[in-house]
Amino acid sequence: MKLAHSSTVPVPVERVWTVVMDVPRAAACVPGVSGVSGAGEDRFRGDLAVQVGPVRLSFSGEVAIVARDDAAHRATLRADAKEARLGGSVHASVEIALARAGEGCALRIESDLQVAGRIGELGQPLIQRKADQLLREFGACLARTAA
Amino acid sequence: MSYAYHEPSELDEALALLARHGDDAHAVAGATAFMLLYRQGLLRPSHVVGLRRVRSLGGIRDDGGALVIGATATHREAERSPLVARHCAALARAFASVATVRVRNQATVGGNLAHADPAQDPPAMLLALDAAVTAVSPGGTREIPLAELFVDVLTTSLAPGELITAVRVPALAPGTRAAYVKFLPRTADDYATVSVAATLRRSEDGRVADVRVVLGAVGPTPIRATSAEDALRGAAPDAARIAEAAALARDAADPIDDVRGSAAYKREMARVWTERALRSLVA
Amino acid sequence: MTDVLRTPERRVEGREKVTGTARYAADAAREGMLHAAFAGSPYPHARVLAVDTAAARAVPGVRAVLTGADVRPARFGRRLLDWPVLAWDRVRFIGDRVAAVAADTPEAAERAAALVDVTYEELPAVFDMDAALAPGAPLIHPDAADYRMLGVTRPPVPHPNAQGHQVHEHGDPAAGFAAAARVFEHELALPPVHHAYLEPRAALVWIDGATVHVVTTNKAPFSLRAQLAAVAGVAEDAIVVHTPHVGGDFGGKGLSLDEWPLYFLARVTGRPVRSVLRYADELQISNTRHGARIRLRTGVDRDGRITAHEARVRFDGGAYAAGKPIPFLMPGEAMATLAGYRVPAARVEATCAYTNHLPAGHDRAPGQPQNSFAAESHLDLIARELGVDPLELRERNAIRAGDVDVHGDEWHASEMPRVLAELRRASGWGRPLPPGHGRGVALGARHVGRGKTSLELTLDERGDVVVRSGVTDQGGGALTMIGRVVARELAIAPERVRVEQVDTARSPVDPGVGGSRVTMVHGNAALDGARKLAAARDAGAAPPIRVVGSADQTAHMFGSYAYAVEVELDRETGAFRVVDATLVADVGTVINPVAVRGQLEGGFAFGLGQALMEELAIVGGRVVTASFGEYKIPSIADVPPLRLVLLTDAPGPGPFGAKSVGELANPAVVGAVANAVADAGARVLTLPISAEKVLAALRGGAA
Amino acid sequence: MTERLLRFTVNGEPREVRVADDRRLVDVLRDDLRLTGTKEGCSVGVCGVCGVLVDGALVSACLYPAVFADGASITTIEGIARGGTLAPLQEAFISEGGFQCGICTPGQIVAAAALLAERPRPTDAEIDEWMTGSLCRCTGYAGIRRAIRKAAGG
Repeated sequence: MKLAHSSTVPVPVERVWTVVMDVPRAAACVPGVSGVSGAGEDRFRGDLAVQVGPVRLSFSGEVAIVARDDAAHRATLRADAKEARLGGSVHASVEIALARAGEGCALRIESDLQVAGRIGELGQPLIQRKADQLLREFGACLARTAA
Repeated sequence: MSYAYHEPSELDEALALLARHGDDAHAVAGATAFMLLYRQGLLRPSHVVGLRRVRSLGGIRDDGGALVIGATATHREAERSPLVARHCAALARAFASVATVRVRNQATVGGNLAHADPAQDPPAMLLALDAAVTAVSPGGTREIPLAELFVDVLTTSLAPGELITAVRVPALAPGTRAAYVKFLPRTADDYATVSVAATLRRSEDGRVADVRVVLGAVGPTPIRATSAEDALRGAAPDAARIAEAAALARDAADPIDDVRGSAAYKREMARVWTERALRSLVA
Repeated sequence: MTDVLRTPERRVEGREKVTGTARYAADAAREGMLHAAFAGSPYPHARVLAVDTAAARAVPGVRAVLTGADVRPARFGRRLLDWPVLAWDRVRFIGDRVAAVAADTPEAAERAAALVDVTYEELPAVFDMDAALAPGAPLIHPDAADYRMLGVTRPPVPHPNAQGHQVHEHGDPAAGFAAAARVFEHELALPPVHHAYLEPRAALVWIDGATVHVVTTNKAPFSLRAQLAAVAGVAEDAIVVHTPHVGGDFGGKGLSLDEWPLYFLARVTGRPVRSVLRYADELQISNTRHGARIRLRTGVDRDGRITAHEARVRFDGGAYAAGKPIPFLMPGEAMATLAGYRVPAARVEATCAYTNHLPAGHDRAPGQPQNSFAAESHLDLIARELGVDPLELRERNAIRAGDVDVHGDEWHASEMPRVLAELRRASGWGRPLPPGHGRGVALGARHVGRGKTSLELTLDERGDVVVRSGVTDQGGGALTMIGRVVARELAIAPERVRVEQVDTARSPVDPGVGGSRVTMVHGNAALDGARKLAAARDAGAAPPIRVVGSADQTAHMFGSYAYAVEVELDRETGAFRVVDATLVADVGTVINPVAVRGQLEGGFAFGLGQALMEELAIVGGRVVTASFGEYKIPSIADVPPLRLVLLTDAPGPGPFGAKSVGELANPAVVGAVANAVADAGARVLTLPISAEKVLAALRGGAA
Repeated sequence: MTERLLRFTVNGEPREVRVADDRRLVDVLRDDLRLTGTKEGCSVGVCGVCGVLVDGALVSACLYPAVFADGASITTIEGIARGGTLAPLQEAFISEGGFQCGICTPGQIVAAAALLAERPRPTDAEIDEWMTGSLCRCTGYAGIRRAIRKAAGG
């Protein structure tokens, strides 16, 4: 499923870009993320805990920066994580684009998310709502962190 | 990997079990939603506390004009209860609209509310009727209005270890009419694409004295369309005013795209079905 | 005695089925039986780099964990063996299996399967049929040249991502288009749908000495036996396939999925191994009806008579062609783009593409609902453009004796004009409709079944008969039909004929159920056997008399039918209901009247589901309708009564003049409903005809 | 693993079975008691092929915790016929074409039996409403409607 989030931050583009490209710091903006550490050049390992009502899922996996253009302030991230207990997994391609917006910065995040295995059978509406919520909170937090 | 099943006959015992096992425990009544999530592997409690033998949680009664439905009353009991029908025929219809007779024989009124699935029928209707649940925990008893119970998809404001014991539907002011409509464009046994629960009371001059409009299946929780209500309150509910209110209900909806329709279509259907529900109340 | 055929049949398996004693594959169990579970790919297209099974093996109760490396190079399929039993180098759709577990309990097997750790390298995936067939598209089967094909040589294909490709031309299409007064062109599309039988696939495999036993939901046991022999490298006579009752098939259960890994698991564990597919997997990995995109171009003369026809058909074959039994690796009626009409000149090109979707296979009248939806919508659009009544346009173009059809074949007889005349009468065509209502028509033609089989008949001292057949009964009433044919021929009561369905070791080779074949082929074999018994009896042979009845039905003949459907449309929501439906069907002599009616009523509901709500929604390769909560099929409250008119006086090639009905009634429903909705104001060019699409069309948008 | 001894009656016969606490009624019936007349289809409570009666109430055995059945009286398809004689409903399913493949038939008949117990003369609308949860892919439901009407004396 495709998700998108846009927001404007009253912070210069470069400063937001620094935060975004500092993956452990940026990842801390996703609610439920913990233990992010480097796993090679532009690769990071970490855990994600997601709760939907009584359902608690814990993923562990990797995030990699697969493309970055520091001049244009655009990057593509790839996240793959497994929920070992259930045999499910999530796979996301995340495109982040920053642009100057007056004194501030326009932030746009587009994500293409796949949820595989048992979790994905739960009901796409539920997953979509949760993913959308995570993305929104991520965007808001990035803005706060950069400011 | 199985869990230990407990079936206390007293409420205190149930609360104590839940308190003792904390996150490892899950309370069930009819257990329909639990079984689905458990079989899917999404819930893995070590202890399951069954509430069906707790006598104080069952039954349907009149409490000085208010309708009190015990948490473990099944949907089937509620849909067939003369008390429920007398209190509000639309409420009985909402209970009768849930899934199929097999599910209604098993699933309970309290369990349904605790499950907090926004696509279900009773939450929207009960919210329109200004109902509240009675919740009990070792710390005591409190009333939670439905507007505050539903927080997000499958998420309520119940504290860990807190249980719904009953839902209380206040007496309807004389002259109040209620409607529940459910849009099922695919099959008769589908979840609603959108549902609308509404109540309306007119004063002697024909103006709207009170109105509540709740949208189901088009948001993370049932959504109270307060702007639509405001547009009607105090007004003469003619066709134009109802259309205006319905258009505001469209804007209140917060649906997502899925196999039941695009978000835009569901918003538009929220408008159409709100208009239909309101028209039926002033006809 | 009175003619057997004049009294309604009593199903031979009726008592079992209404008392719960009828046995199905999932009911089979054996001492020491293990349970299987599988690990599938989370990616639509990826290389398998490594598979780590250590954690899975450590789960208590696990007896075996197999991966692609253990089964390589075993691939399965009904014709083309292109689907790896377990993927060893590459996965091609989400759910493609990479590991199989056998454990003491289903729960342990499931838990272990979840712990199989696979390292993948994702590859570019292709989901669109045209994109898959474009130059430079990612190749889904780079090693296709090495694949085996059962029985025949694989026909050439124009692109490595093509499963099958066919071109037909007859007459002079260019001249026909030049002579046309008007030429119309439309494109229509359909998503994949599922058979939605209510019995998920199940299988139990055990190896007893040198003999492999399989209890299965497969509806063609001898075909499964041949495939398993090829996959496992075992002689056919060392395999016994047992087929209990099959709980719905609709073509889907011609392809086996679990039997292959179960065979390998049974071999390594030495134990019986069973699996029952979770319904979520039915909807995510089993062979669906092909999604399709169909472009039709037709020229008509001033009176609306077809002068030339051109069609380009694309089918989404998914990741494997394994589910297709015909050598061209296409849905059976891929080329029938104007079935039931006179088509003096045509060029039809159809291609079935490999994509990274779940594999498509055969589903009740394969290819026909797709082509019928396109053709019947197309003709309706033409009728409206020309200002001709849609039924009238069909009457002008309906195929008659001596005419050539879309395949270029001449029909020596045709009931189509009579079917349409009867439809006009029985449906009250032309009667004024209430506001908001619309009426639609669609016709269809389906060949009767062909093929050959044998069965064994024994006449005992009391004059009773026992028939043994290898045919499965997936609900069509095969065994009852066989018994009634024998009873009628011998002029005895049907209760005196016992029909036994036996395993592959005890029956002559049988083609199984499918292709609307059973009444034609098995019925004629039963008739042949009954005649032989009668001849032997009359010649004074002493009972028990044992004969083999055989049939080789080669006659090429069609059954014709047409629907008129009335809908009531809610113009504010786009929702609509079918409020009236008439089906006129040319069925020949009726042998099982209860079953014939049931097949037609069931076919109507089956088509109605496809028209109204069924869609395997796939997003990025993932099926998002993975349960009956999301993938909806009609319930009793969604199916209106059907007015049924049977034409029984035009004999077919079956026993006593019977024709086929199993796949007769479902294909044309989609077009009839689409046309009725269009008549009410909303032309929808893609299935399903959802309320949302109808509303968009009512408001003048694209649908 | 927590287990317990369940005691209940199935089709009038007292039964005892030791089960894990998380076992479903459908598994107990099919695997432990080998009453395979009750089928499993969708496993999510939608299709109705696992329909059984617990103390007279129709439920989906695939969603029903076996522990709930302790002390209950269960009726499955195997208990619909009495003393080897088919119930009128069963006869009607045969004569009216209420089934083809038969996989949904146990659930259909049990559901219809529950309907007729509650409403001996159901209207067509009542039949449709009650039977909406019992899916059939073969018959198009016409034969099922005819069978229920006939069994109800209609």
